[in-house]
Amino acid sequence: MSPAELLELYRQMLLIRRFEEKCAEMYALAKIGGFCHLYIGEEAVAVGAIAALRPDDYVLSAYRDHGHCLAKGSDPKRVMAELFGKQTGLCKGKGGSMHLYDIERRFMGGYAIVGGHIALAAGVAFGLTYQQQDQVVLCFFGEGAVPTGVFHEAMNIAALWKLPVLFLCENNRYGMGTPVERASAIYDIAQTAHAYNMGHSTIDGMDVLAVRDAVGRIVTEMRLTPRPYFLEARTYRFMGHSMSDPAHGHYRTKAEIDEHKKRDPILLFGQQLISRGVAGADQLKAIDAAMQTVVQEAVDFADQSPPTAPDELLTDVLAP
Amino acid sequence: MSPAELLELYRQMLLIRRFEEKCAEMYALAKIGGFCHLYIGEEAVAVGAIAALRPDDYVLSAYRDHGHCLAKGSDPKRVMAELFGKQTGLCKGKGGSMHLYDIERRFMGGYAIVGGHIALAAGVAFGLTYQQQDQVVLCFFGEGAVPTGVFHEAMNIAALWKLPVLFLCENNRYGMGTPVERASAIYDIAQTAHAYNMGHSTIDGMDVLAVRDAVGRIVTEMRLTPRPYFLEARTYRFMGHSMSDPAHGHYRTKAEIDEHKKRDPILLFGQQLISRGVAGADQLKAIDAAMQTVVQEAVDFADQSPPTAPDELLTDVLAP
Amino acid sequence: MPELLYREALNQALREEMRRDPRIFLMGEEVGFYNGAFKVSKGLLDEFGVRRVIDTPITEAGFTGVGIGAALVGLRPIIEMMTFNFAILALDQIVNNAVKIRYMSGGQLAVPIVIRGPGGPSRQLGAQHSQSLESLFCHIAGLSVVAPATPRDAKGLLKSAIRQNNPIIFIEGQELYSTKGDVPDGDYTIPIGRAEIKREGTDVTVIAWSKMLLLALRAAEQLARDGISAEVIDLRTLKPVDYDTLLGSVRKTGRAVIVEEGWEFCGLGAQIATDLYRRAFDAFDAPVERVTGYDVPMPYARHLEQQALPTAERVIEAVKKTLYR
Amino acid sequence: MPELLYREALNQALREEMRRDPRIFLMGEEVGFYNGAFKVSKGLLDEFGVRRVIDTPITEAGFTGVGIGAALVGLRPIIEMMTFNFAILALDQIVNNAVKIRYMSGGQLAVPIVIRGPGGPSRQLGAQHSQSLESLFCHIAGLSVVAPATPRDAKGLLKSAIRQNNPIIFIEGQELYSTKGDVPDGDYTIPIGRAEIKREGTDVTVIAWSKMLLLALRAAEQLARDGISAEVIDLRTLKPVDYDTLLGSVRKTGRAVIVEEGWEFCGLGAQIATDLYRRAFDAFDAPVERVTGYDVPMPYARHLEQQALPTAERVIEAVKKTLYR
Ligand SMILES: Cc1ncc(C[n+]2csc(CCOP(=O)(O)OP(=O)(O)O)c2C)c(N)n1
Ligand SMILES: Cc1ncc(C[n+]2csc(CCOP(=O)(O)OP(=O)(O)O)c2C)c(N)n1
Ligand SMILES: [Mg+2]
Ligand SMILES: [Mg+2]
Repeated sequence: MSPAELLELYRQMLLIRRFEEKCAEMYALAKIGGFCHLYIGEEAVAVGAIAALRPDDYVLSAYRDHGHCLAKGSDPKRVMAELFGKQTGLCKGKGGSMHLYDIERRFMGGYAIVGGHIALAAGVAFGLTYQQQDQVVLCFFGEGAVPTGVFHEAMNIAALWKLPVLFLCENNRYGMGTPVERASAIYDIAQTAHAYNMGHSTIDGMDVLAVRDAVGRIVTEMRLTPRPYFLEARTYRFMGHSMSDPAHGHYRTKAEIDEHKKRDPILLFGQQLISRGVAGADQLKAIDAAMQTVVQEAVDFADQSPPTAPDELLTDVLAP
Repeated sequence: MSPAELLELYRQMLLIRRFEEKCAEMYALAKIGGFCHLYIGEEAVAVGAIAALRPDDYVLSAYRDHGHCLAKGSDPKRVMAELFGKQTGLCKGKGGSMHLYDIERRFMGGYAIVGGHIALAAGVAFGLTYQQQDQVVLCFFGEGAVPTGVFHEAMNIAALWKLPVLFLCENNRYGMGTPVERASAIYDIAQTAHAYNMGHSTIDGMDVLAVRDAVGRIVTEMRLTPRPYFLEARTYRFMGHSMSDPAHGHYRTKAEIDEHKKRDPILLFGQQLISRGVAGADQLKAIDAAMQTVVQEAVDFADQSPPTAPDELLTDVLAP
Repeated sequence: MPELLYREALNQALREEMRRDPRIFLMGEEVGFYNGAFKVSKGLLDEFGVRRVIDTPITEAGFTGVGIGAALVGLRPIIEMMTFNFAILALDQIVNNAVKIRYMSGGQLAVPIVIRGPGGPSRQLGAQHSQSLESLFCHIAGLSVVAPATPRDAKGLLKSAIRQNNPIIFIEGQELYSTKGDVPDGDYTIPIGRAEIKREGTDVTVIAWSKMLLLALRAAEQLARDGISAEVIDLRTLKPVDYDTLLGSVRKTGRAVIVEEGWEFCGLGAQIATDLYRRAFDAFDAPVERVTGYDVPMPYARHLEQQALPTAERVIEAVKKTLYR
Repeated sequence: MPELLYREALNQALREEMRRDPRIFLMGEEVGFYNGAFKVSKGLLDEFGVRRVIDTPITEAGFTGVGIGAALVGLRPIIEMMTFNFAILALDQIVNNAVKIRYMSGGQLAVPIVIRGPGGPSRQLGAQHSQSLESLFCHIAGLSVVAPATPRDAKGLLKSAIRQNNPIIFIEGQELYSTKGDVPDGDYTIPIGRAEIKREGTDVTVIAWSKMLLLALRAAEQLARDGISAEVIDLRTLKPVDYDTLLGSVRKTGRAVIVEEGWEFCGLGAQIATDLYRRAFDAFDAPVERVTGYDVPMPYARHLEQQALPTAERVIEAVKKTLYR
């Protein structure tokens, strides 16, 4: 990868980080409402994985979707406007935080029923194969989705029909307050692929390059020989499950979080960039400053945008 | 096993065989209606497995349930009366062929939504554990149920909570007209247990002793150390999927069936009994004759029983 | 006009539409090699191949989701439920994905998907395989629901369903597959959202759909012998309801009986009755009567089952009640 | 009488019942260590331990099936749906197992199971997490459905639900958890199947449940200022409906408005309206009016969401319409 490419990964991770820190602020000010799930701590997964795709490849996510949407290239202004419930939002304010869509960018949505979108991802892959196109589909979901029935139905179908979909499990160790050990009979989640004779591996989800490399290899192979793959990325969320859930308390300690924060993917990658001589500390700071500006502009844009027109309540129910 | 025990297995297999041959006749006479799925060819699985249980252990089945119900010890008269839709039927004629229940015998039902009862079986096992009882649960289902989501949800729960349930997959190679190769990404169905760190094995489902031995070992172990197990029994159905499906045609050839009929479980076991000197051919014939009588008595009983009382339409909806 | 079986009419619609538009595919259990559990898709695998006629594992949620996903990238899936009983397993995909994606995405996407298959009670199939679930689907905002009763309507409505651009539930009468009727040759459509007067009359309006249409017509026949002239309307599209046609009839007759095979409580008949009252309160000379299945699981025994379901006698009784006879 | 939050009242009911009967257990996502996504089960794990307060993987069909299976061997499960949106995933288990096993087995088995959790739209949760699904459950033969609006009713009805011997859907108002009200100390029950007049009046009957009761009471308050006396009835049990109470009121007022938060088409209000007409046709001086949510997926933006849902203004308007004002 060229220095520019590496710095682009750094930029994207920081964009997501600063964007979401701002989301938390805006949520406190009640400019954002509903459920809002921050991706902070997990940025390396979305950024690394999506960087390995072509722009015309497809991505689907669950409800913790800001990061995936931004990594796919959506305009932060329109994402923020969506969270503010504005006419200029990606979905005209009708989707909200859990349901971002940006079809031009081939970001096919965030979904809030755990596991439900995984079948859709297999379907998009089916549709691509049907039309003899060579794009692939990248489907993000949490380890909490692995016990759901629909995940397994989709895995079997994808394997049986050799659909080009990469099932990317963001194993952040918790589904809400439940650690994976209390939700899943297997700790090594990737093992689930055995039941479908599907290729699988586990990677460090805090290392953006590791993610990018793994996904790059998998996707290259998948484009040549369409078939699904199951990738488990070990990651960690630094914040609570959603805005209403404290980062620590009942189900995990502050010490545990602090331990993981030592492996903050942005911190790690910044150190790497510096030690490899790709960039100096100043340059990274400048990127940070630039991202803060981008985010502030997004907020200003969202603030100044008109609320969704009232008659939009009844539009977009049925296609003409 | 004592000679008497061996002959009892033979007797049960023949009972089921003759009972179901009679069902086919009665179906043709429209005395039995609805969907009716015969178990002919698969008798060794139900008989061998249930013989390894204690009478107070629990059994659940899908819709191809006559064999399991009879093997659990239900009165053939009341089973036939159920199929005739009579007041004296196991379920007063309200259940029918696909929904036999005999609670006294701990036969907890036949179910017609593929996969759905597998969660119930885990639940029965949960209930037993909760009440610190040492019974186990035996759950029969076809290989067609393995792709269903609810099967996987139940597998994970059972493994995670160490529930004493034996998942017994009757792999007869076909789900209706679909061979397992076109329904499942894995051919060796037992492999599915890998996804749940669950003990598993595959046995010859045409060999009643092999089934009995395997289930005996599994259940003994399970009673000591409660945890689920996945057993795949390779078997074959000699008849069509249901009465409306021809035995062969579109999806399999007569030659294929004939090949499998050479391993008819009753034939095989009869030969074994003779060669081991457990019984002579005459003795086996006498058992057959006795079973034909039992079945005829069942038909007579069902015939002579009163139809379910009309006011039963509205009873048994709600428990008092 | 050739006489066709209901299942043949549906088969023609599928075949003609698949010839017309290569984006259409058919997916479900046993639709291909087996030619369909009820033979509706007979011959389609031969003509269109495994790419477009796709047998699935038993995974209603999974393959419905796959259909929806395929629709998101421009295909036009037809998803067969072997019977609608199993659609409950796919309900989350239908409710939360198929009908909401367009709205959630602010109109960026559309989901032109037909979910079809046999519905309604069927002879002695027992509690889990014999029930009418149309009212569940009718409740879901954004979903259209169609249930043709005749071969002609079956073909024409299925074509319309396939050509429109939104999720639609298409319920075929499981017990109607072997019924016969005239079916125009070649291409024609019947519009979604339009009821049809299947028998004209002046004294009472009988509203029915799917298999219950045949029952209603039988009842009307008998009523005629008693000098009662029943107008029988086939709803055909259950949602949206064609209130123009219903109101036109009710304003004439002043009386209505709604016949449905499903459970009474929160059944579609209640919605229709309420809407009729709201729009034509003064037109009614008697309360609307409903004839429905009993609110019990379906029993297996034939005679109990017959008791559980609407009969021509019960329809006649209800009609007479509206006429105070 | 102590004032309690709605969630605290439910918590008391659970705690007291679990103390009373060791066969009762609580199972669902996050009910244990997390103390419940909405804290309804707070402290129960501490008191009853992991044997009786059981956290599950995300497997609504699976753990509902497990609950039903446990009921078959004599336990009394309480299954928590984190929200009722997810109950759609368990619908097959509810429809085809929970409510049918007793019937299919000819009365050999019973399934005393409570399926409970928050329901109804909730602030800006968007299309997949914000909807009223009670009418779907109401349609299922053999299912009872309860939806208390006040802390007192919540406690008393949950106890009754737990003590009865059949599958029951118990829908808590997601937006009611933090509302307050008087709750009697200790053990008491409110019978299933009994509505309650929450405000007496003479001009019009307003029927509501769950959060809509609060709206109806607010509307009644305002109407009183215009000299209109509205009787407000809290349905409490949605199925079976307490028609005695409703008819008593309607015979007095001659007018009825039904307020429901869910989608209009095939909503419970339609069934109630039809039944009221059928049983008291001549009592009505005007058509029954319904105020419902709009038939659209729920939008995220706050102002759109407010438009989508019933408001006091719309209730007032409907009331005035029945009074021809
Ligand atoms: C089917 C379903 N059940 C329950 C929920 C409630 N819920 C929302 S997120 C969540 C935890 C999911 O955890 P995981 O998949 O690991 O994703 P993460 O939040 O860790 O990113 C739960 C239980 C839901 N949205 N859908
Ligand atoms: C959820 C569901 N989908 C579809 C069906 C229709 N169906 C009934 S039996 C069957 C095949 C099941 O095959 P398998 O599990 O292998 O059992 P077998 O009939 O071979 O004993 C199908 C598809 C059903 N009953 N339930
Ligand atoms: Mg997680
Ligand atoms: Mg099979």
